[in-house]
Amino acid sequence: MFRISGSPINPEALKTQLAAAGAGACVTFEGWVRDHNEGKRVRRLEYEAFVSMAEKEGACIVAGAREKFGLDHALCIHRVGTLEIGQIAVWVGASAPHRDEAFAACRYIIDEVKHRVPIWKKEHYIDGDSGWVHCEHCAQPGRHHAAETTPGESTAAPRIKAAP
Amino acid sequence: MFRISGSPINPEALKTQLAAAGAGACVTFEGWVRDHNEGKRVRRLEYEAFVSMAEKEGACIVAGAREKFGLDHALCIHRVGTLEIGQIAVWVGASAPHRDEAFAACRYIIDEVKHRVPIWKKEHYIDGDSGWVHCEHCAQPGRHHAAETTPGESTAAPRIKAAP
Amino acid sequence: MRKSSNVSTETRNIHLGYYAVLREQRGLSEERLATAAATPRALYEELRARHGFRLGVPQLRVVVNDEFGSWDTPLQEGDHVVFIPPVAGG
Amino acid sequence: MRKSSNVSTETRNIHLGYYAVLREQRGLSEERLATAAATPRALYEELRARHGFRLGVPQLRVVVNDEFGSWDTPLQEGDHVVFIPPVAGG
Repeated sequence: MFRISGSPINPEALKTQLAAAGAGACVTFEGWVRDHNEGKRVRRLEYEAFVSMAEKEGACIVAGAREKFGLDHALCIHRVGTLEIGQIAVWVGASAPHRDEAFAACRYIIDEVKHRVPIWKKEHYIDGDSGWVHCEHCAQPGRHHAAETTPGESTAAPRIKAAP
Repeated sequence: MFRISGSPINPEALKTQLAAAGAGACVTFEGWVRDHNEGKRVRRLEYEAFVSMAEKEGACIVAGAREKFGLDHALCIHRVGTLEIGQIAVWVGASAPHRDEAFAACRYIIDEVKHRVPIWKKEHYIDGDSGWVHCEHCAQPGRHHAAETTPGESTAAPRIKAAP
Repeated sequence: MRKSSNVSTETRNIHLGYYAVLREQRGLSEERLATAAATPRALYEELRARHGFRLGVPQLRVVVNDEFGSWDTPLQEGDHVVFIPPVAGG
Repeated sequence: MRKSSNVSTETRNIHLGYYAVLREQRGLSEERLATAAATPRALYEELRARHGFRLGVPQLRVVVNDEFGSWDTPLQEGDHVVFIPPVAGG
């Protein structure tokens, strides 16, 4: 199951949905809003989603992971809206009989979500600047790219100067 | 930080200890008591630890992981005592600026804990049988072994027949 | 099947959705547009020329009626089209 | 430094701790023992012969005074010794 959420993510409530008597391992990933990126100090993030497509693509990724890794359960929730430092932007959880599969599936889901699901984030910096975070590779269907934007890639991102 | 606990593990309380303004990723692993192992139906598990050594070895693993992976925080708590199906036997959490390190560290910690920390588990089966779970490889210092016991290995485990 | 010589002169009403940097550069989230563009590629180039979008086709994907589509599939009357800038969830 | 010919005839008081399968096979968690065994290896073989432990030295590690130790380091009066069966946390 994959869902876009406009309200704060509640990890404990989500994790109870992963319970299964046959599951021996549960791995979760949380993406937190960090106070810096590529050397710039971040004040907050804004997430925007093309909700119908995001939920369709996300559901496909999660169902694919369940099948591929033989999971008991898997879930992913992604926030939209304005998030402050320390808030949870995305939560992924996977339960499986053994930990190999739970780790691999959790990693697979967050990687695929970051690459394929139509969600965008805009960083607002302490200095008043802001910018959409992306890398050009992401736009190529089926192509994988580095886990995080790199300085070289980020120069392609349009920077919108905030009003003084 | 590593700790042996005789009482139930509270993941949410632990996870708050991983918070850091510079952390963008948090990965947790929970080991759950599973209702089966190697084709046998499990009723419950008993965990036993050599507490002073376990906490010393565990602290060494967690501190090593923090250093090795550049983590913001890392924690591991392991239960002892009798656990029922679905209960949390071990909890690992790691926070880091990026997810590569958080995933790798969380996996590293649970692998090392399973290999090196003096904790033992005894499975009690539905059929009344019971047995200590281990594999011979674990006894070799510095040697790694498969994530889970395998049927071939388990035959080395003494089986103690329960009183009728 | 329509001949392409005809397609290029027809006008279709297309529903456009904009997200992220394209939404900001366009200044709105959605619009209806009558266009002679026969394909998503032609439509994007038309919009790019008009609004100064900085992203090029190789950096985008296109969604037509809630399915990822190809740039050269003919557009149909009433299609809902969204150009997808590079994503960055998580 | 003691000569090994002397070591083998000395008797030391050793504090032993037992865990898991060894605890069950011994039937207790700890004991004090006066032994002529000069090393952890000799001590384990003595205990194994007496109690029928099924695990052999290659399957065990030894802890002396809360440090992983070597099997052939001479034991000292009052040492706390624990033989560590193969572990299985998690």
